[in-house]
Amino acid sequence: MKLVTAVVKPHKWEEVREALAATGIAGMTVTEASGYGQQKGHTEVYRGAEYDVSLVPKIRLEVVVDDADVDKVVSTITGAAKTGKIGDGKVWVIPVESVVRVRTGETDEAAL
Amino acid sequence: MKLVTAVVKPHKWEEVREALAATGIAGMTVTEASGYGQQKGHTEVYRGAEYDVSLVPKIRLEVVVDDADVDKVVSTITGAAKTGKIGDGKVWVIPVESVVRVRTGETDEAAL
Amino acid sequence: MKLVTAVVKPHKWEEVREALAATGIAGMTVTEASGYGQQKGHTEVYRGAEYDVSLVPKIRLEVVVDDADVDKVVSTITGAAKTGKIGDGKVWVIPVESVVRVRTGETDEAAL
Amino acid sequence: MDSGDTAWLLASSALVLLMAPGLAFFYGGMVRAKSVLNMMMMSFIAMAIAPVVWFLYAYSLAFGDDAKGGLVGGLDHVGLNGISPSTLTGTIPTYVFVVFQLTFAIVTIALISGAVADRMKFVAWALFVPVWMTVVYAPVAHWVFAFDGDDIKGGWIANKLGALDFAGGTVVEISSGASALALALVVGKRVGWKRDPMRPHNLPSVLLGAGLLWFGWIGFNAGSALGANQLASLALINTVAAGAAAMLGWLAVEVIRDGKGTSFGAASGVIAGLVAITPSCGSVSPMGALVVGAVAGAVCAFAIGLKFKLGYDDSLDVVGVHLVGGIVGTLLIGLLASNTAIELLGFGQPGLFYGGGLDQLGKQVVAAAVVLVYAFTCTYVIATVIDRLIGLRIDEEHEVTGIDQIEHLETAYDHAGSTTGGMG
Amino acid sequence: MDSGDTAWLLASSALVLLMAPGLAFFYGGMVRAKSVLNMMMMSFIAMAIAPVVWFLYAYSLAFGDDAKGGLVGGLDHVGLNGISPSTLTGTIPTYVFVVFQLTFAIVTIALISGAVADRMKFVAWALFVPVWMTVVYAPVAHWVFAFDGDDIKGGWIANKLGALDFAGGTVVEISSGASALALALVVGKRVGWKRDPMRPHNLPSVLLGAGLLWFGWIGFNAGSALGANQLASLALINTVAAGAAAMLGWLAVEVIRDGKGTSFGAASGVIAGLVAITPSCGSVSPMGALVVGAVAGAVCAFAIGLKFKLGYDDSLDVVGVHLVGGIVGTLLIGLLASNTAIELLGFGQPGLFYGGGLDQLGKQVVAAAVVLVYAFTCTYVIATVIDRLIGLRIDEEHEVTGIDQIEHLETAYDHAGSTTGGMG
Amino acid sequence: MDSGDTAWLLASSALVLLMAPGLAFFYGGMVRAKSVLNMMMMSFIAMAIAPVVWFLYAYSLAFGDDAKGGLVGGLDHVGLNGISPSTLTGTIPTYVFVVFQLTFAIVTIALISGAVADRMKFVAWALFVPVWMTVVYAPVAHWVFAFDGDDIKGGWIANKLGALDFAGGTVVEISSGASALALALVVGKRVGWKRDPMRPHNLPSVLLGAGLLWFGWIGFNAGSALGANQLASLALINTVAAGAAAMLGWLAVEVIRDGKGTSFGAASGVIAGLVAITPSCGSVSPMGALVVGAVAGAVCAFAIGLKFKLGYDDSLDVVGVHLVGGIVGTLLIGLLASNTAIELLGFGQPGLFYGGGLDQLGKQVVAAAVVLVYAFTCTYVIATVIDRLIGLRIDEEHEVTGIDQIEHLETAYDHAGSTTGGMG
Ligand SMILES: Nc1ncnc2c1ncn2[C@@H]1O[C@H](COP(=O)(O)OP(=O)(O)O)[C@@H](O)[C@H]1O
Ligand SMILES: Nc1ncnc2c1ncn2[C@@H]1O[C@H](COP(=O)(O)OP(=O)(O)O)[C@@H](O)[C@H]1O
Ligand SMILES: Nc1ncnc2c1ncn2[C@@H]1O[C@H](COP(=O)(O)OP(=O)(O)O)[C@@H](O)[C@H]1O
Repeated sequence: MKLVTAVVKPHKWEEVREALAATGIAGMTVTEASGYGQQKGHTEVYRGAEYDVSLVPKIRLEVVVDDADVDKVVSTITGAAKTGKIGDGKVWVIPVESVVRVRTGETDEAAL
Repeated sequence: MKLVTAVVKPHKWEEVREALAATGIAGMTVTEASGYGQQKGHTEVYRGAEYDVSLVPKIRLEVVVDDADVDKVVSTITGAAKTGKIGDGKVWVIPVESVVRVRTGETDEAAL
Repeated sequence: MKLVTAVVKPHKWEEVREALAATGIAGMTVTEASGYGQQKGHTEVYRGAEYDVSLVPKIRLEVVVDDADVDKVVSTITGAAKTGKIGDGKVWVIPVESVVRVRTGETDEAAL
Repeated sequence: MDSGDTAWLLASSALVLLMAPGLAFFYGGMVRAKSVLNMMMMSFIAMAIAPVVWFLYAYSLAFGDDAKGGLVGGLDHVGLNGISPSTLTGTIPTYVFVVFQLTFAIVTIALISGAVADRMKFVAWALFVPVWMTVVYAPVAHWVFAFDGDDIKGGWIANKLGALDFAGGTVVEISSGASALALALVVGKRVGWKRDPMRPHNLPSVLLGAGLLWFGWIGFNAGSALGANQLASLALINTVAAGAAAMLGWLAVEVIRDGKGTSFGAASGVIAGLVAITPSCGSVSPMGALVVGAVAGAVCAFAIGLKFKLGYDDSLDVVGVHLVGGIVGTLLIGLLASNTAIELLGFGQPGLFYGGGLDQLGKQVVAAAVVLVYAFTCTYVIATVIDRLIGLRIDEEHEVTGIDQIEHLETAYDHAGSTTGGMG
Repeated sequence: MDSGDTAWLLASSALVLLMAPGLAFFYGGMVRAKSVLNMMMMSFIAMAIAPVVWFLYAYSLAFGDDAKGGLVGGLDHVGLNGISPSTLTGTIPTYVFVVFQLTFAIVTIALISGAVADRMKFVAWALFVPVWMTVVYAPVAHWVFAFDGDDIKGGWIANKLGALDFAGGTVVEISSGASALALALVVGKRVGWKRDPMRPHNLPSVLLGAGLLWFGWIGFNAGSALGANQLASLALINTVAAGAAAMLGWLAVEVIRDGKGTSFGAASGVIAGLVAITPSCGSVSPMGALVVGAVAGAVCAFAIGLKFKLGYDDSLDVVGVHLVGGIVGTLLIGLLASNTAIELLGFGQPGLFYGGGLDQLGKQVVAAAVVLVYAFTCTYVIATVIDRLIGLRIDEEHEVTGIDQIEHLETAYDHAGSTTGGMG
Repeated sequence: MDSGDTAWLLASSALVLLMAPGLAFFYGGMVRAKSVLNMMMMSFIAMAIAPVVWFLYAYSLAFGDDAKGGLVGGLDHVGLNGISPSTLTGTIPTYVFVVFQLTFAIVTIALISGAVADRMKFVAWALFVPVWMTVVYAPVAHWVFAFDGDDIKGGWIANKLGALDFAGGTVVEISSGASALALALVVGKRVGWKRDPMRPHNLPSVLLGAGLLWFGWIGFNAGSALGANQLASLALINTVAAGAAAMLGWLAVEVIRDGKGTSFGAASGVIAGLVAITPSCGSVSPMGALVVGAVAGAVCAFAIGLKFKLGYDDSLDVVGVHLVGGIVGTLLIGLLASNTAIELLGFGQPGLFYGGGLDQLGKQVVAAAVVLVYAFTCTYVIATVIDRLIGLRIDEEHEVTGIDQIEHLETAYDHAGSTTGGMG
């Protein structure tokens, strides 16, 4: 199995979730994150002094999938998250050695 | 070494932490996360319009461990986090190539 | 490529970001996390009853890098995050099989 | 001068002044975290601009000796000319009266801002405020609040038509509600409207805001008696009765429709009731006030649904609560005005249910209709002109990012790392 | 009618009305983020139901001409029958008196809700409110607050027994505290009680709430003089003195016991002192008020520990603060009532320390005991009956999830992505 | 006794009392989430300690019969000795006057705390409060607020010098501002000052706090007329005018300098205007008040930049707003005091622009200068002594961790898991 991690724009995340659901992806884990990259943050003023907020809000999602589903999942995410503007985010794939479903103790494929 | 990532129910996390401590796990990193899966979220009403909050709160924890400890850690977590109800969460294991302890520069096993 | 994950003290994170930028690291993803380890949390009092807040605030950052840059990145982070006091944090490296840049569909090295 | 009456009006002025920050908190909690500052600033800037305009000339337009046909006051009090600490209005110093009336203007303008949450250029709003106050508020206040005196002529609704509006159901509620509708139409919908829930980011703020508004409203209504007298006591009890009954009315609708009552509904219900009792608190009995409140609460709970059907984005339901609630309260006077209250007031007729016939109701309808149409039309024109001149809206992309960052170079909260204790 | 007295009572009514939202904020900050809305709604629904009940009949039960033996008022004022804007109570319009007294009822009921945070069915609470008000509040208010007049008979504690309770130490504090205990016992403990800290989710709200309560309490106590007079001035200074001394008393206990003083302790201390001075603010000197406050603050700081020993989950310490504080204040009158104050009041005896002997203390004990037992018993029965009928509690699982989602279909906050600026 | 005047002063006392919690919220929102509780506690402990000190002896030092040369009051009213509910001050009960004046002391002390946010030992602050009140506040209040009576002598500034300070520009604003500067200098800079932005963690709190302060300030200024009279009406209208104009003045500076106006600037501007009108609200016309406000708003917007140039960490800009604003308002009296107002006051001369020459201005300069120097010097000494004795600051590491955890064993918020709804 693989762990697909994606960092996307917050207002795109709903679409990503729906697209994944459509392809039958049963679950995922989501965290609020902040991104740093080519997309610049914004500038705030406090007592007349400007300072940069270098980070931009992102949604980070993790999906553990069968090897077979990796490409489908990656392309689904990239498809749904794309706006074409800088800051759309990244998706990366990592090998997973084993997975367990806490409730049942089922492992690997069965745990997803 | 391996990275054990677990997603569990918030009110179970204290027990998980204690169980791990009991087995001598020195440390871990915790993040607040939201989960999506078979466990459904809840419905809220706003101005008479219903909408689904598809995500459920979860605690996500990461533990880097020696290869030898992996099974113990995984079973400890699953044991402590289990309620038997849908939404208990997942635990997955990923290979880690190296670890460094920032304070001392110690690496690998010594860094844990 | 590799995924370098680092857990550092909040007030050190700015320096880490600047140090990485200096070495030409284009981007990273940051999440607020809580750490548990040798560094103890603090004690609070509520209605006269003491209770321990076992967790300490940390910043968790993820950087996907070329294999070639791994050592540089790891040493840069450890260098910038170090205070020498307990709780400075950890850095670990994980293999990444592929990366995609959502905006362009570029993959791997080109996606960073 | 009566020191007791003056004491109450001093206190009432403070109470109504607090309504603007209260409203800012009430509205601020309703929007998303990325636009709460702008939402609050729309009320605060009204607190800054309105006093200057009011003292310079708007007070004179509203309460100066009638210039022509009961339509607008003259310029005799420009710059508060001719008024000194020793000048009296009834039994209180005129300066207190000037401030008390000013606070009404502030609240009225601030109310409108709820219709254009998250998306209006701040400079456009800052321009809208003085213009609207001059073109809409001052004249309408003259029509309704300026009564003929021995040596001074007032407005047509108060004196010629003889409609009853004790504390501003037309001037404050209908005019702000109708203007909110016009402004919302010209400004247009928020990005993602109907698609995203855009739910309140902080409901406790909404509830506290509602509480502060109810508190201030006691000065608003009971202060409108311009003294610590019998009429004030009637306005007081009716204000409490209507707010309470309206909360029940609104929650009842929710329980029946959604199964449970929401905190947002409770807060909105109170306001709906206070809106409806504003014109009628001087002319109905406490039992009548319970009816006014219950009706207003239930009606407004449905009215806020209109925007989805008719397709205008009145973001915080100024129309559903203030326009509709204002109409309900203004018209119900025609049915529920009690003989005792009318006697005490010294003018007007009892309502239909008190044997007064349809006469008063007719006058109420005219007053409500004229103010509605006038406010809507003027605001529509003002907004369109400002749009042509400098544009009313921020960019779509900026709106998605959050108006606070763009228009105020700030973000409301910075709780980084502060909640860790929570998991321990 | 005296316009000055009326002005002060109008202002006082507004001040005490604000106490309910203030309490909602105070209590709301104390619970976990998942149940803050329900906590606040319990106060708000009291603001909605109590006025209706009060105007319809409860006012009459409390202040109508005595029906029998000083136990309860008659039905002569049902529907506020026989009261018009021109009716007076002392030097103020009766409508103002009706509202002022109503606000006391609202606060008293809202106080009870703190004992059952996070777990009580909202419909059960909404049913409890009117029943409790009818069975407990109205009669007790009659006993203590209804004084004999020329043509009207009042309650037994005020007129026959002659216990002193200026602003409601028995009616408000002891009755709410004793009822809170009964309700907490019947409802049962929260899931995870004693295991989880369940610490306040927003302490700044608690502090602001305490500030709003102190502010409102000035109307509560000084307004109870029913005029802007000497007695009001005494109540005012004592209210400030006791709140201050109690904060010091509570913090002193914390510093000695825990090493530091907490903000939660400061907020709780103020309230403890205000509770204790409520009955006594009209009968002690400012120096006496400092003593009352200091004692109350210190005693209550310990009293809140009781629940852990005795094992009842009075979630927000209504018992430790209001029942205990109310008893402290009511009894201390027997020791500290000063000659000057007693003279001014025109009845009662000076306290033991002022050479008045034990006479007054005895009366205070009787009043406190009777009200405590009556409120506790009635509430226990009412709660048990409601539990049988519709159940008092939500499911355990729902409680863990959070009552806001379940009972109000809402969650309080949505700060998604709003704090990013923080890390920059 | 006049019941109307008493009613207004009772209400004013409540209003000013609310300013301390309002300030706590205003200041609390400005600091980082890790030190909000300590920030609020510095105001709350002032509410606890000041009343005790005031009633025990400080009131006597301020308003007792002059002891020597108009420098300090005697001890005749120690323990409020010689004052009973029937004692009058002018037309109101003395107890009310005592409390009203006390609330000024509370606010003044609380203001100082803004200069030492995030880093001062709480015990050191708790020690500073009573000492400062005794050494600085009480005497200065005597100089400025204690007027000669038939059988009582007052302070030198009020009676000998004849400077005009209606509600405390010197006593409250200049003394708190100068003391804040001294304290900030002795305590030293925060860790990371100038490096980290240390931006406000909750701006909506700051805005609500500003609203509550404006509300309370009406009691502060109009209450200083000690009655519901013509002077109160003048103070009322000027207070509203100056707050509004100052918000515009401050925002104008921001718009010109930064391109946009911030919500923090709006809140700060209001306060700057209220500060400046505090001394002058009884001696300028409403048009003059607009000028006072506009000038104060613009000047203070620049003044807050000073600390970065001069290198002292006056964390929440007490110097830039209160010292500078207080000076602006005190001196402008010398230019803008109007003939009508002066007549009404019954003493002082009209300002330069009203043909009164430079005479009054000179007196204003002397009063401002003497109070500034006296407050600064005494505070510097007091702070240095306390530092020697017990140390003023917490450890650097603790400061980085957050003072709330260290000094109060609490953290302000626990929103764990409460915002999930947000993403849905
Ligand atoms: N090397 C990296 N490692 C991890 N996350 C990254 C990396 N580079 C970018 N990101 C994440 O992707 C987001 C978008 O990247 P950015 O360079 O801003 O735009 P784009 O991906 O469109 O070129 C960033 O905000 C950050 O969260
Ligand atoms: N494929 C997945 N990848 C990552 N996390 C997952 C995945 N499936 C489920 N999860 C996480 O596990 C949690 C529990 O899963 P769920 O299907 O709801 O219940 P259960 O694990 O008991 O079958 C989810 O809320 C989510 O956080
Ligand atoms: N085994 C582990 N797996 C994941 N994260 C860890 C592990 N051990 C420690 N950490 C993270 O590193 C942080 C610092 O570790 P700690 O033991 O407190 O200090 P140090 O690293 O200086 O020895 C912890 O707060 C936690 O976030």
